[in-house]
Amino acid sequence: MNKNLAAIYQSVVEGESSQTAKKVQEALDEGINAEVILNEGMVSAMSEVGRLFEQGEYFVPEMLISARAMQEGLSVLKPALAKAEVRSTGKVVIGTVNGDLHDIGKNLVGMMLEGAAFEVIDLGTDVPPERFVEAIKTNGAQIVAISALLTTTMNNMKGVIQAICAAGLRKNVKIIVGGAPLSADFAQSIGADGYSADASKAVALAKSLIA
Amino acid sequence: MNKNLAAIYQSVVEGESSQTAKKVQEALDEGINAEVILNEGMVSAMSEVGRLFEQGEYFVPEMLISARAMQEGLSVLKPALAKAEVRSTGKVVIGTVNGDLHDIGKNLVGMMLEGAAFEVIDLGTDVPPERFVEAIKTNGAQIVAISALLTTTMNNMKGVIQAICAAGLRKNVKIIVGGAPLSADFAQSIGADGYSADASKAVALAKSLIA
Amino acid sequence: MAKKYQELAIKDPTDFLFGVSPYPVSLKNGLTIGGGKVYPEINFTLPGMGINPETMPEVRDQYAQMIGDVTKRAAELHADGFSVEYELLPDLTLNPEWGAEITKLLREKLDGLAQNEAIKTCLRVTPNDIREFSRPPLLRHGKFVDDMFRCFELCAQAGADLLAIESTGGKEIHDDAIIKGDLAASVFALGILGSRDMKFLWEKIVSICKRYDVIPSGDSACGFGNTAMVLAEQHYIPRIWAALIRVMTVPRSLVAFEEGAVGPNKDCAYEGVYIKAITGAPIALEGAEAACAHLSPIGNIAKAVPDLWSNESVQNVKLLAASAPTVSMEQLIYATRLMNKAADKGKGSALALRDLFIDSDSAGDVQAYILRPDVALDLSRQIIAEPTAYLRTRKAALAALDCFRKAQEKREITLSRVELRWLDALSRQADQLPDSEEEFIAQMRPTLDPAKVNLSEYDL
Amino acid sequence: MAKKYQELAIKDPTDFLFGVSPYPVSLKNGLTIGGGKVYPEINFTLPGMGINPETMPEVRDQYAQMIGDVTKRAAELHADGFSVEYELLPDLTLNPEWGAEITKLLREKLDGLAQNEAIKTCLRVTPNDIREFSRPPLLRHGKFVDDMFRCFELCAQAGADLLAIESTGGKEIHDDAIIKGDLAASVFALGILGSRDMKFLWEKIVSICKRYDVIPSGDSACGFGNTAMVLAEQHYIPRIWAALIRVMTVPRSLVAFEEGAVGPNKDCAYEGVYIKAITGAPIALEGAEAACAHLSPIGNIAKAVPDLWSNESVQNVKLLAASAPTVSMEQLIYATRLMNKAADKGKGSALALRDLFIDSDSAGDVQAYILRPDVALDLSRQIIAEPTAYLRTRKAALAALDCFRKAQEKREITLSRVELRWLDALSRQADQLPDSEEEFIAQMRPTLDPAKVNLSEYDL
Ligand SMILES: [Zn+2]
Ligand SMILES: [Zn+2]
Ligand SMILES: [Zn+2]
Repeated sequence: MNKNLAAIYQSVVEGESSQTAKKVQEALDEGINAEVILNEGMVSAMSEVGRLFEQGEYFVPEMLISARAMQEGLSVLKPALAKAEVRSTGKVVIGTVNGDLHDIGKNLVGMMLEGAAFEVIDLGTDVPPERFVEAIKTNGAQIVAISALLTTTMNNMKGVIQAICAAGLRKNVKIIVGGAPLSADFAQSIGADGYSADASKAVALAKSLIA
Repeated sequence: MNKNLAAIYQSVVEGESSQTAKKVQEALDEGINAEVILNEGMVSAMSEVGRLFEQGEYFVPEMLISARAMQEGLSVLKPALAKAEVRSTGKVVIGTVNGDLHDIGKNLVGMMLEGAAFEVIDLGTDVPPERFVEAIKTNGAQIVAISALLTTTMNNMKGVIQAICAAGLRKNVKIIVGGAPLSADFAQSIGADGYSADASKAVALAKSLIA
Repeated sequence: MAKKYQELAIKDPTDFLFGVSPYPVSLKNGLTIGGGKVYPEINFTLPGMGINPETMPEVRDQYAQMIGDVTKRAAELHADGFSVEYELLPDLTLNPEWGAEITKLLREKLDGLAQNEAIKTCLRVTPNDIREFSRPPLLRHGKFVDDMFRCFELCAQAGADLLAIESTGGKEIHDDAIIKGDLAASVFALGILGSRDMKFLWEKIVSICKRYDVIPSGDSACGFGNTAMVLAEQHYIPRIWAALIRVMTVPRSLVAFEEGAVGPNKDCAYEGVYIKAITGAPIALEGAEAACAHLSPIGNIAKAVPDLWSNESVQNVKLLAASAPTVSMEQLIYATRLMNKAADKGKGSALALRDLFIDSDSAGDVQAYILRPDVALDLSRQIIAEPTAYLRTRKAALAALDCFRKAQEKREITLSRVELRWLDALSRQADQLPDSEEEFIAQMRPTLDPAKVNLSEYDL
Repeated sequence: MAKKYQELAIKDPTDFLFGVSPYPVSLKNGLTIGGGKVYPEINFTLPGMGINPETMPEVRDQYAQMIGDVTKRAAELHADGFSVEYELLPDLTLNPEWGAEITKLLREKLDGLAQNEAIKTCLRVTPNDIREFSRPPLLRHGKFVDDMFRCFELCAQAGADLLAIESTGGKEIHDDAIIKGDLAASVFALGILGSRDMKFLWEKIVSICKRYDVIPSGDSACGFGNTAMVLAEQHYIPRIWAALIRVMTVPRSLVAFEEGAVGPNKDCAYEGVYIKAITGAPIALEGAEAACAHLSPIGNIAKAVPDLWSNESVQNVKLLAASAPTVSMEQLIYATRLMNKAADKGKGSALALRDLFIDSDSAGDVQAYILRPDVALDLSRQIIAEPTAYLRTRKAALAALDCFRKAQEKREITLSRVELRWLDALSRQADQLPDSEEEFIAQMRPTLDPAKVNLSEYDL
């Protein structure tokens, strides 16, 4: 591998933000293709980070630092990428249903998705159905991820899905759901496309649905 | 209360079969109306037995002995009753669904219903839907009681209900269900009219449905 | 060829303790049951769903998910070993290939766990006694009998470590005996019918086990003793009657061991306490952590002498924390950790904990009282002094009733007025049981409905 | 007016024991918590369903069914007392009349039980902290604040014996701090924001309690410490970080007692072990029997010092035996029976059982280790030697990290290589915490997003 690409890879894995930015600039200056920098330098580094997480070597805090390093690198890369017309893995609208204030599970999923190069639009918590619909429209999202942590709010997910249907957007998006009181059965019963029992499995689920 | 009626009442409560038969005959000979003998002598005695059971003074074995005493009395009373055209509380077809061999819960319900003067047609265990349908037709039952003790057979209850619907008998009967893995929710979801969490509550349920 | 138990394997109550049995059972992987430690035995079952060719993929997924969940949690909590009991649902026994397929699936997952986490496990496979699908039951021939034995064979080949069953010979009579409070019918069902069927059945099971090098573990009088316990819990029958039935199941369940079973006996077989005393084989039991499957008055005292500690069974439903099987696994691990920690500290410490388990429950319910190690030893001694299953069952009844009466006098239990009335009534019934088995059979014969029971299936 | 804790209420580890607390709490009905016995505290919640005017009849039915089920089982198992925690769902707090209506329904059922079965009970009512429905949270004024306090008042009037809350001041910062491994932000959220909000909140709650003659019981740092524990259980954050957060929640939760709370502290507040050491108030805790609500590495050790023993919460779903609340009730009764039986036999016996609970878990996970009574006493002593909430939280961090390091050296715990790397990293962060609270606030201020946190709600 090119020396600069290797350095980018390394700095993302180790979560060195400024180093990543610097090395991306050097690679661009050297004439390396932006898409190559993205994929071989950064996306593959984030895969390695994922592997380290699976192995128990990294925890979420380390993943976050790596993800931030990748963001820094991306901001340098963006202008060059725009020309090369590169797609993100996909756009995801994410939020916790109305009536529910639980944040952290949703944040973890968002973070994991970003790590896998998804573009994530986070609507926060206590999100009414209309706001999901609006965000899908505005952002042209391919995936909607809905979270609920309470037995009394899990049924509100159905309302979100109905609103998406009513807006005629159901065929445009895959809907994934998660949260402690849910089960795969429940997800199916409300018409979701997928269910993930924990945040770390949400990425694989999202990828499989838009593959 | 008439001395003979009191003796009938007493002998049913104490489960003295031959005494009951004897006293019923004496009461008839004395010219007491058959329906009065039935209601004031025996049905009210069985209510007392039910009360003793609720209080923890009687157990099921004692109830069974009293029920048998009542049956003995009834067999003496039957000819006279036939003339008087007395209705039983109701006719119940009861059975355990196909694939399920559990007997005892169903038997208890049957026994409790008989104690409350229902006429019970017991189809046994592992009963296919057709046999429930046939028994409803043949006997003109007002109630069908279906039992299941396994998570793998509880869904067969739905098949029984569908068969009853398909045979055009749904409006003729009330359907009650019971068994360990069931819940009120489940009962509702398969279209039953009622659910009883235990045998001793099945009588009140059955009565309420045909009231 | 059958073994005869004429003296107790455990004689001293202070040698009667959780985790230790005179004749431990060792698996090929080195896991030893009854050798000093109590291991969890987890059991799980499908949520409400049918089993048929269309649903079989989902059935497989369910079992894969359940075994995945429990092995994951066991590894996270550093369990050093555990057993899985796979109790086949009727449909999985009626279709032995399906039953064996699930056995294989479980086996592979457990082998993976052994490899990745160095956790030693045991797989107990318990086919369903489908012989009662014939009514009256055909116990010795016919399609159901053939399929059931084929299921044993296929599951043995598919990787079972232990084979077990909850057999039902005599149950066709006993259900009514329970709800009628009919002691003679209960004795007949257990001491004559059940015991004869056990002899036939276990000879076969043991020979299948020999053929496939699998361990014949034991039987459970669940359909007798636990049916009674659950009915007593619902106030349908007196507790004293349920306790009496429990003791009367001992001779019947002992037959499996006479025919070559070696333990660990089945979790739901509370008569296992007596079986352990008599045979020295390790046993599984269940209590507080099995409340998901049945409520009971013996949640703590059942912890006094088990070698495996079980949750009985739980459906794969979702609770707030995790799947119900995961929750059960965690609870079993904590329960056994406590016992093993006590054992680590020495026998005195283990006995002290055992006595807390005992004293928690034994005075509160006669069904708990008869699980007291000293009581079980005393009654076991009296039972095995008799030569035949019938006479042992009769002795079980007489000795237990006598024991209840003395316990009440010593104020070790408190029977209500109503229970005392039943004690007298049951004693009157017991006193009428004849010495002669033939005489007893002759007495009982006319009371039996041939539509319900087929005596020829019992060589009668 | 606020109380200052400067020395430990419990000084000797051998006085630190389940069921006994220096300052027991007695209810009007005579039930005493912390007076020698551990009582079950059962908690239950709705199955998956919404709460709105149309579903309220069903909500009522559900609660009636759940309280009916658990009281029935408690009576059948001869419980001599128990507590019910009714934790209001957000919708039941947002509509205080609904919340109070359910309180009344529970009260009436418990009063009936007292009358018919002579079982003494306690009703703990825990409104939801709905103030975070504003984002950033409005903690001191506005509709949500008003409704929440009205809910406390209405529930007090409707028959609560105890009032409690799991308050969330500072959580808007702390969630991120957990997943970023940001020690300073965690200290800021707990030692500055959380503690200030606790002071405001508990002054109000205590005054409501005085007005209605109800007991102000305590708060739980559930949203902080248990969020971390659950994330550690899922391998998202290091266990050592979760353990550290737990110790750092102590000064924050102590504020409730400084303001007049008297216990029993909330079940899910594992910092309660420290609260009991410091204040002498009785506490509720939860462990193995709460696996239905959350898995944990502390299922046995949590039984070392509780005065109430809880299942945390379970939905009203059906298990094979009975409803899940019934199953929980049975399990709690057996768990507490064991502890009380040990206590009956004398303090030596109780301490021996306590030590089995401790030794079961304490070496296996650092989160368990910090619940060791001796460890909790040592750390508590160091924490309260400091004068302010901030300095106490800083000390909690420093002392806990030091404690982890020594425990590793003494081989009382075994930290993995990765955990040790984190131990070093967290120590580096802790060492940079300034002495001066003002300086610390000044440092933190620029890092805060005003869209997330409103510092004026904390008088900052
Ligand atoms: Zn069983
Ligand atoms: Zn909590
Ligand atoms: Zn709680």
